[in-house]
Amino acid sequence: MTDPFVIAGVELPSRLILGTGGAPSLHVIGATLTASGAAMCTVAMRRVDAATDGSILDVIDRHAVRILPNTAGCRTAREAVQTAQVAREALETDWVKLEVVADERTLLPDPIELLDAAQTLVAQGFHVLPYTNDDPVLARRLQQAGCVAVMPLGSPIGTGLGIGNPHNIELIVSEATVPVILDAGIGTASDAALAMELGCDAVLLASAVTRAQDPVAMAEAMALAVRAGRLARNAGRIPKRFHAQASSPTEGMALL
Amino acid sequence: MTDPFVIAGVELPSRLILGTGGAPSLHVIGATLTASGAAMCTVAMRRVDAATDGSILDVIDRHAVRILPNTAGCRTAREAVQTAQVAREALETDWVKLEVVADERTLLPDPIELLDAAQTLVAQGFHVLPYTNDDPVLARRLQQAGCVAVMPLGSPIGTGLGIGNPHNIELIVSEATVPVILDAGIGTASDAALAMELGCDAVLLASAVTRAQDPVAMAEAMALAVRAGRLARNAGRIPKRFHAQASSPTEGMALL
Amino acid sequence: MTDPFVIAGVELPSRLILGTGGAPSLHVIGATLTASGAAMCTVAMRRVDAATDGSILDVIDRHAVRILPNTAGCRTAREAVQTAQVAREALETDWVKLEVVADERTLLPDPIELLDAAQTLVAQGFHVLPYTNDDPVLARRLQQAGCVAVMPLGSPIGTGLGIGNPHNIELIVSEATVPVILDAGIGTASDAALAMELGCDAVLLASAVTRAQDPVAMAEAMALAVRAGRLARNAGRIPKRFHAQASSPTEGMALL
Amino acid sequence: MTDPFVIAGVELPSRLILGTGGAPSLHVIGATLTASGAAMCTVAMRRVDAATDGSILDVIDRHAVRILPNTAGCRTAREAVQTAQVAREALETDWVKLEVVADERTLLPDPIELLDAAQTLVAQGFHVLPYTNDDPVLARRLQQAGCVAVMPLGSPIGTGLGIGNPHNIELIVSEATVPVILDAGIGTASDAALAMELGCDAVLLASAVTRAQDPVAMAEAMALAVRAGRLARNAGRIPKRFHAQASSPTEGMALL
Amino acid sequence: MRIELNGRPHELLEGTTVAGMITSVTGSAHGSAAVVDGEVVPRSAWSDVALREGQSVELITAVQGG
Amino acid sequence: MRIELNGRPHELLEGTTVAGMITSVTGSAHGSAAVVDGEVVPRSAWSDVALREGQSVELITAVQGG
Amino acid sequence: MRIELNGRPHELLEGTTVAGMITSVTGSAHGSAAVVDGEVVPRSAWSDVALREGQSVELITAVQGG
Amino acid sequence: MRIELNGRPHELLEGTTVAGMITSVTGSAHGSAAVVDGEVVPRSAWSDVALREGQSVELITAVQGG
Repeated sequence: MTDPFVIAGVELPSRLILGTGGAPSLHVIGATLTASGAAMCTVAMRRVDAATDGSILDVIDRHAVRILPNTAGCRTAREAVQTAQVAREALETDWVKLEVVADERTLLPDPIELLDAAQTLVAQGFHVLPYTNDDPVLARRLQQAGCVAVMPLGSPIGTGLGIGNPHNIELIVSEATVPVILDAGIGTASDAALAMELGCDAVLLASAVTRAQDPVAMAEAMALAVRAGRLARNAGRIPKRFHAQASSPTEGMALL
Repeated sequence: MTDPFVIAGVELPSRLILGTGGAPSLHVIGATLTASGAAMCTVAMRRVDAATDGSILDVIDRHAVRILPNTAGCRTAREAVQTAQVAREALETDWVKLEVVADERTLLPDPIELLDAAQTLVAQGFHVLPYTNDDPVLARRLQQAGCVAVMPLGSPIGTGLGIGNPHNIELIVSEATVPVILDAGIGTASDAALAMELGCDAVLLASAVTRAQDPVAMAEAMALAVRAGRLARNAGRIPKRFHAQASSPTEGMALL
Repeated sequence: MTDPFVIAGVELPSRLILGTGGAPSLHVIGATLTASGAAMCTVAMRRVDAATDGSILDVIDRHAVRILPNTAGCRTAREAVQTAQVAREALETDWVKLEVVADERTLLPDPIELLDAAQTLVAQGFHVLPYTNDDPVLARRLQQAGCVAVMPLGSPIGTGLGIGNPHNIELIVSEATVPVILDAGIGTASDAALAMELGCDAVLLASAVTRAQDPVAMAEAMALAVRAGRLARNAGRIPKRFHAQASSPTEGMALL
Repeated sequence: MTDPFVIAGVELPSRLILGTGGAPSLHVIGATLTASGAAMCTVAMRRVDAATDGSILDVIDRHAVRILPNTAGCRTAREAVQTAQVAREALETDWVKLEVVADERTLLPDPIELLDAAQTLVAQGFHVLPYTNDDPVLARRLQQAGCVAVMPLGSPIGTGLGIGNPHNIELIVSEATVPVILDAGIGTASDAALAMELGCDAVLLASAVTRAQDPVAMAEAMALAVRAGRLARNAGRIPKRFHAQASSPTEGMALL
Repeated sequence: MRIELNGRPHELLEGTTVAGMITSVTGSAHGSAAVVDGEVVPRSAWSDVALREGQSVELITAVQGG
Repeated sequence: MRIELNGRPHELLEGTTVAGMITSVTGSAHGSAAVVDGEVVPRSAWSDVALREGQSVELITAVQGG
Repeated sequence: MRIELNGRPHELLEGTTVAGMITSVTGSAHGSAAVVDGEVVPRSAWSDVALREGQSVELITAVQGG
Repeated sequence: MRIELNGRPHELLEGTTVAGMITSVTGSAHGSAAVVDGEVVPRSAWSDVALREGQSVELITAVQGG
């Protein structure tokens, strides 16, 4: 069965997108990219620092993974728009993971600033992938604004709390006209599988891999989990039943 | 990393065990065995029926999968012991999945009869893998009786309700001296991954695959999920946090 | 212990607020108001209909319950503002439950229109109690706009799904500067108790009572549950533990 | 509506049973008995200790609460039977809360010893209320043995984890022929309400009250929660729905 | 004089005020309010505002809801 | 000679052993086993045990299950 | 006469009955009971059963618990 | 000529273009971009825009994140 994953007309080779933040070294990032077979990875935009050894860009180039700059750290639409513009010039891509967060403690998106930034960036020709909360209405508004995907959170960034509200994710999926990418909150493989089973098209995660005790093993786990969840979604799971149903035949019992 | 799965001194090539009940045809069983790479599969013992076309045994032989007869349908220790003896003579194996259920509606194990049968069969030289409830005390008793694995349920057979009480599974795992195999209740891939993340050594499932709309795709999903969950368990997941933790650096922000 | 519940300087005699929609008759509403001891009840604003027998207003008057008009049915800030203005003239109260929903299927609030309407109404001197989603950022924004309470949902209106995301409710409570009222989604008494245990100051519910098989009994159940949850919150519950802790002494055992 | 709670032909005035272990003083026990209006309270049987000031028995006498001795601390059927016999002579009651636990770490009941002890005690004329796990089959066996109630756990004693497996409690309730009393694991009021909503006839709890920061307030909370849950169960809750259902009328909207 | 009241034609005497219209339709000065040609009329102005031929009036009250 | 096989009458030649019966019914010595009058017959004894008139035999094999 | 009471030596007058021992130790005939050499003594027999030198007695009462 | 680069004083030759500055600081024309006095300079204009004394420049690149 072919089951291509396409964003904005571009087919991506995997339904797993890796964030690169939190990893202990560039070497580990490279190894997790290999182990995960990730389609794309995110980077943040920061001041050039002469003291830094090596560049994440070299690692990404070597692994032939698509780059997705984010606007992490931005609190207003204005900052986020300008960060996206800088990223476009620096990295020569008009794809952007749009983040506009409201505070340090929750890192939750500010719905008003986020929608405003999305509208502005779409008008400037960007392909916008917004990191949003799990509100189906905001997800719809972002799609109406022309975003090429919506990326609702499972739970706040870095918490590892998994998918706090599966019902909302199902509502978003049920009416989505662009890919839905579960972004943030994934803690372990079963969370990623569940995201796919709820109907998400892909999963984006960073801390779950980069901060695991063994990031490379967890990267492989996530790759398998995303595939497992996607296959299970498409395979049509059995319904939940209150009472049991035998899996061995009830006829043909011997008289013992 | 080598991570062998061993029961009673026998290394099995996969941590997934398939039940074969509920499949629409022998052909589908064969295809799910291939897709899942299962280590072992269960069969029930029933009267020879001349009207039957083909045999599950031929399918199992062709796939070189280890066979695990069960005592499904038995309500008493006596019936279960005799069924195990018949299976040993018929299939030339002394491994048995011991099932002694209490009623049709729940198919839950009867703890008294189960322990009694386990003790008898161990004394007769069987390698006993009991299907048990999720009671840590009964699991301990079964281990003390000499069972070579314990197979607690996630939820009742065929319900697809997943793992109803993860706390009990964790308690069983925390003190187990033999492999713990999650048996019954799995509905979808994330359930199987979760079982492994809780520390189970393997997963046994039937209906989730055989009764899925696309059994072969679901078989593959389960194989991936079990591997994902095992890797994630060993990789050391991130702790759960109440508040967020940034995955992008907070230093080096440009003044925009 | 005194534990007054105050909104906008007004002390209310109960932490339960009833919606009156969905009840089979005005008589039942009266009986549920009595049984629940509700502090306040909501009404919707609709065209005068000469064919209607009796008025909800008479019932509310008789029970000496504070009235809280809502803007149910409004889809835009403009409609909601005008509905609030009409309600103020009709009912001579400047309190309003502000609802601006995005669609019929989910009845979820539209965050953009909601915040816009709240800002306008606060500027016009209203005491605004907005029905909002469970996004902590939007709740904060509404407080900054001058709302006298925030009313996050547990789950969508009328679903009875309870509190879908307790983590979000806890985040909202943890930084709230005005009362937090859990509004929508309550299905049964334990949901209401849980809302209070999470730190909400009150609960607003309609369908759970008005559409129960026995609305009056459920009204009493909810009143008790809200009190139970509030007391439990203040009483300081025991922490959750992974292992058991005996409640009978381990010393002084007889030798039997 | 009358809704009497009857065990073994004795009508009890409340559906809440308190354990007295873990309380900081006899004075607090007295106050929690008053605040909870408990029908009955449990005591453990231990060696007479001359150094002890005051007696739990005086407190219980003063509050005119029925006494229920337990067999806490017993590990075998033999010990439990003898403890029950001692309690009968000491307290002049043939009611006994039968506990036979398997280990200190989980305090979970040993199913084999428990059933054995129950059978023996019933034969000796006791009214046996067994503390059991949440296995529907063991609950059935205990009823068949003649127990006058079954008391499944929500989760292990003192953990405050609430009801780990509501499905099992529902299965037990659905076929019970004697009262079902949720015993152990309750942490807060909503847990107690949920137990009643699942169909339990009563709740037994100790640590949740005695070890709360304010035991007396928690005792009152539990009393309210048990009543709330019972009323809600009988009132017939609304069904859970995936989509929203408006509680305000959709007709009669003004044109604004 | 004819106005549109809640979407239907409605006859009024010339010079009827908002106060008069509300009382005549609902029997009370309490519990309802009017929107005339899209403007909410403040209660304090009800006696001063006369309705005019052809105006569109929404007369609104509280019903069960919420 | 008539026995009861899996609950139904079944004709056998006098002196038929368990091994013979199994092979004749299933076509193979593998994959099935017999319980004769409530006793499981060990595979090692199949060729030695002759069936007798009126015995009740359960002939059991593996089927999909579990 | 010396018995062992709850694991410790305890002096009693010759001929002390279970009833006497319980009353003397606890001050009451209510709320406690005794196990003598592993046997629970029924309340109805307390006045008839005399304790003997060297017996092991568990004297048990209700405490907070459960 | 002195500009402010990422918040610190930085010396440049007169007439240095954005392209020149980026290459001299980072060693590459790829992977970074500049904001000059609050305006993002398009890559296509880098060679045309000369920096001037006192300008404030943010030089930005990709780092691990997100």
